[in-house]
Amino acid sequence: MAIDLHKYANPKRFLSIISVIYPWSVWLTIILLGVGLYMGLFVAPPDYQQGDTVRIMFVHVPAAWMALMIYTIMAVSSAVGLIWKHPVADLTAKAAAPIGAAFTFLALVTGALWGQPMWGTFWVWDARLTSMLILLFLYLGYMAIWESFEDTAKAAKAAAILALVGVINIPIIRFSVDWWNTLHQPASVATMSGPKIHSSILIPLLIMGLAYTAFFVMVLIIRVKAEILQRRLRVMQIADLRQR
Amino acid sequence: MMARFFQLIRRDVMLAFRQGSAVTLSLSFFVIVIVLFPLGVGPELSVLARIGPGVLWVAALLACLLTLDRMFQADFEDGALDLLMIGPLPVEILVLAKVIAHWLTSILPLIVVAPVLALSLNLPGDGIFALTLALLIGTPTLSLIGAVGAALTVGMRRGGVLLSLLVLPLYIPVLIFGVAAVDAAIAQLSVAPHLLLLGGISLGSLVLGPLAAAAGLRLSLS
Amino acid sequence: MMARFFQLIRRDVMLAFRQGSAVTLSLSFFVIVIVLFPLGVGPELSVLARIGPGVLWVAALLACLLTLDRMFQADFEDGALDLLMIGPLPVEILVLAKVIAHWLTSILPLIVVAPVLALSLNLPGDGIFALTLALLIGTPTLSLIGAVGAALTVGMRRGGVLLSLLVLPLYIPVLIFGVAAVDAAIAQLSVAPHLLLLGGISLGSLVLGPLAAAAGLRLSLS
Amino acid sequence: MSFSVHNLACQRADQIIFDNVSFSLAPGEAIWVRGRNGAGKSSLLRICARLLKPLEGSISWQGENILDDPENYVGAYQYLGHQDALKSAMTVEENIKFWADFHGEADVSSALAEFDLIPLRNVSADILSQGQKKRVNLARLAASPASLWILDEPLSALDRHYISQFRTRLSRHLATGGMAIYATHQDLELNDSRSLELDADT
Amino acid sequence: MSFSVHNLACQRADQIIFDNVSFSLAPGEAIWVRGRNGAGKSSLLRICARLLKPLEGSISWQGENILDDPENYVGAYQYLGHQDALKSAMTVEENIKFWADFHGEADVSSALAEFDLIPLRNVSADILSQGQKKRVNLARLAASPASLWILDEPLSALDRHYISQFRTRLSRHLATGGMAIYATHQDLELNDSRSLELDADT
Ligand code: HEM
Ligand SMILES: Nc1ncnc2c1ncn2[C@@H]1O[C@H](COP(=O)(O)OP(=O)(O)OP(=O)(O)O)[C@@H](O)[C@H]1O
Ligand SMILES: Nc1ncnc2c1ncn2[C@@H]1O[C@H](COP(=O)(O)OP(=O)(O)OP(=O)(O)O)[C@@H](O)[C@H]1O
Ligand SMILES: [Mg+2]
Ligand SMILES: [Mg+2]
Repeated sequence: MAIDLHKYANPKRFLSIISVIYPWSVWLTIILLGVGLYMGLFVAPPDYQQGDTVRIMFVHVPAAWMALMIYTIMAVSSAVGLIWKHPVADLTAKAAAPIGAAFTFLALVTGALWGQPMWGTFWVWDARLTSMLILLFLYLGYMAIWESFEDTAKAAKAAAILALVGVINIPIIRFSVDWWNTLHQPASVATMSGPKIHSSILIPLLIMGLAYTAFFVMVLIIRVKAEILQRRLRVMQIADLRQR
Repeated sequence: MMARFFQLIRRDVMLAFRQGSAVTLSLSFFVIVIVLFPLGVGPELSVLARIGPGVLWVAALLACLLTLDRMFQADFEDGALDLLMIGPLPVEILVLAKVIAHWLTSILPLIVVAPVLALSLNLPGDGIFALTLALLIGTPTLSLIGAVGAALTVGMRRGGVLLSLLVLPLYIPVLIFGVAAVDAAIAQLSVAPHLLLLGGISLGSLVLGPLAAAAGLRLSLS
Repeated sequence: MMARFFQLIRRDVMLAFRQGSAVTLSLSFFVIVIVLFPLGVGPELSVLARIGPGVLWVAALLACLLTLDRMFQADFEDGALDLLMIGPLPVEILVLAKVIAHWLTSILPLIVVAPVLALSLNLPGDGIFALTLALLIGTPTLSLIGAVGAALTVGMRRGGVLLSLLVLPLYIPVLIFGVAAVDAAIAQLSVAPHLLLLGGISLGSLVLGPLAAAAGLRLSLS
Repeated sequence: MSFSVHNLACQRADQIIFDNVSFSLAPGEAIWVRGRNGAGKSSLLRICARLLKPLEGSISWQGENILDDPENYVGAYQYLGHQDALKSAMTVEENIKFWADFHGEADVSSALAEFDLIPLRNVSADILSQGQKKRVNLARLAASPASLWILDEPLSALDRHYISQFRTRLSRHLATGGMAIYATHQDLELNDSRSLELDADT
Repeated sequence: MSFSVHNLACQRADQIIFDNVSFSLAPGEAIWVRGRNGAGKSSLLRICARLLKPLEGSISWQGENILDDPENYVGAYQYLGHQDALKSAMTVEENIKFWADFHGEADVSSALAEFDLIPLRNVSADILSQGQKKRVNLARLAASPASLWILDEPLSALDRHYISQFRTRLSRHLATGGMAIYATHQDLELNDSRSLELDADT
């Protein structure tokens, strides 16, 4: 047999690694989310200008971070899949996309809800908000391209090309606030000169960020596992067809 | 190889002019947008001049977007793309020829009429000059990036919308720097930095575009 | 006959949704215009609100114009139009079915999202309501008149541009009264006269459109 | 029930393709239109199917001139052309069913069975092989009843098995009082079909 | 110069269409690929023309595997598929000339003459009859030299005269050391061509 069908079916080592990580991710999600929400909603001081609406931040900002991070992860694993033809990398990218889209959506919605008290409107067409909307479109496009090809190997490649080309949007979102002055807050946590905000806000923010990350890892593992099993099934079906 | 490259460009340009599909679609679309706009927003010169550069650039972007899906689709449908792909021209070069033909037929005509339309939107002379320059330098990116999207979606059932989703985010920097160049010229500031940026983007996409598009084409066709 | 009429509409709607060509082309075009515009002209809320109604109507007109040429072309190319024309449905009714399918697939989705986009352009509530109403009443004209142009140019080599030239002048009254209705609502004036006018135009084209389009189809096909 | 053509002439792009073509069909009869490439077979069939106007001549159905008043003729014939009229976004069955319903009182499932399309019924029409597409079109034809079949190269892309299948189906159509005009370069080997040579005129 | 295929398998949409297909061609040889509708003839030819990736197996040209390194193979073969690749906005001659130039060192006018296309040379390609379109494609094939011809239903829509014309041309191609793989449901009646049955496997 010229090509080894089983390399798709049997990433055994990978499966055993992720089943070790999985319980940790579940517990971390529960604990960190609890602590982060408690600190954000009850411990952190209300803002002297914004009052309690500032608490939307603890949902919004980490969600926006995740949206960007997950796309970056997707692009990296797409590159790995494209260059080293590692099937698990493609599957990881595929499995991550809907989670990233969900975080993007969350950031958009919470941002819009926050915008009403802060800017007096749900939406403005500034560079960051627009590019974030486009990130959502990119996620959707990425998911759509997986559906558009019958052949999964082809779909993986096409989706990888799309993810890599689209990665240009990430720096655009990241630096949009610096390049064009807009309504949106400039970076205040991850700047060159260190965080610019008080630790009573920074700490719950970081905890929420970690909680979201743990949640992402958890869902990702579930989805990758499902993908691998499904693919194994397909390979078996094809092998079955060949027997006949 | 060069001869084949130019033959392919010549054929595509000839077809576009004879069939009138690409040239007239983008050109008439461009003109229609600029004509309808004052009818829609009212004829106040100050408003028109204020939004003029933006309207012109957006119209150019849209005209390009609309013609993109024809870049490979027509040849795909009648089987000519099969023959081109198995022919002696490397696929990257083939893509480059298609991109050049697309730019010549769908975008160049529009740059030619842009100054006249800009005048009708009450843009000052400096702005018009900057606009033309910015279009010349910036639009090759549109064709080059567009080719990647067109290649990935050729023959796909819901190709059109995917194509837009794919290339639109990548068009936005061109739009923003393009408009910035015109605004700078109108405000009597230096346009050079914006044009340099546009040029840089074009060069970058000249390197990456054909490679990615060729990979996409091979993928969609096999 | 009614059964066939509805079957044809159902088929066209189904095809449009499955292929995603018409629905997504017009819808994504509409959204893209509204997304790109603020990037081009800058995000100032006052400017956006000022030009909002015009931008929305122009975008709707263009989206309609872009999808028109598919109304008969796809069926023409694969031979289905031949079979439809010799079938038991009178050509006028056939055209009406095509027009309804076009409106349902290319225009209705766009009216559904229009309020959200209008909100994002900072239009006030009254304006949004008037916009939706005006679109509902005015856009059938666009499909009906468009059908005449599409029928006359089906299978023609330079059909696209001819089509635009033919139907565009007839679209302008709709654009003008449509924008006027929204502007009136924003200015707290009565929108009824504008809407009545739009309704009148729609009724008129409902009578004349299918007749003219059927004649056009018979002409282009034989 | 009868179909007859009198003194037909056809012009395409400044050229008279054929003229003086006359023939008539009674129930149970079939005519094989023959001729070289470009002789005008497809054009003649398109004229009979009301898809092309003849330069001169008359066509009548049950004695009525269909060029003036096609009312009775519509619905009495079916046309199969070069193009397959298949929508790639619909399945094989949906494609056939649409046309069958459009023509009225149809029997889709037995038509599917007749051309062995049952296993393919839920397959999207664009992944079919050339011959499978042809079979779908033949099934469309067979699904709704019509007195006159106008067939332009019905055999192309069919394998031997389906050619004979189609021959059987056509014979049954004729035996039950149907008529047919067909153009093909392959011999259908139909007993008792007359042939009409188009080359003779040119 | 030799072309050989070893143990080819083809999968389309979750189905193995054929597997274990092997054959080889030496100069002057031709293979007739046969099989029922849907047997995978077109798929096999597309694989040989590098338009489709096989599920497994190898194809070699002069001993080199073309799936890994097609360099020498490109330009050595020509493909004729179901689609005609004709541009309606160009004339017959322009269409042929473009492809001929694209493949290099071509003799367009004798190819035009060979399939009687001289009177049609300045006609736009979209008003041709079905058989005339096929002839244009055969002329495209004949215009530029290539060792291997891959032909998918080259006879469909051709009349008898042109079928024999084409047979003569193909024989000459073989006699001058060419090779051919063709799939057709009509018998080309070529002497000494081997045949490959695709049905056997399924
Ligand atoms: C729909 C509207 C909004 C969107 C799409 C959005 C998007 C984003 C994105 C993408 C980030 C992450 C940037 C990065 O990591 O560099 C972010 C961070 C942030 N956003 Fe928003 N945002 C929206 C509305 C708002 C509003 C209304 C406010 C409050 C005034 C706000 C305040 C912040 C803050 C404080 C940060 C953290 C900045 C940093 O430390 O880097 N956002 N937002
Ligand atoms: N793009 C595709 N995707 C999935 N399946 C396909 C595709 N194209 C063809 N098939 C299937 O592959 C099988 C073989 O098709 P192919 O066109 O190779 O047959 P063929 O032998 O050439 O038949 P014919 O004699 O009808 O031309 C068919 O069953 C067909 O339905
Ligand atoms: N649309 C058209 N406009 C002008 N001339 C046409 C058109 N279609 C066909 N012709 C010409 O009319 C003649 C007859 O064409 P037709 O398609 O009827 O031939 P045919 O007998 O069916 O040939 P074939 O056996 O190749 O199918 C041809 O010479 C062709 O070039
Ligand atoms: Mg014919
Ligand atoms: Mg075939």
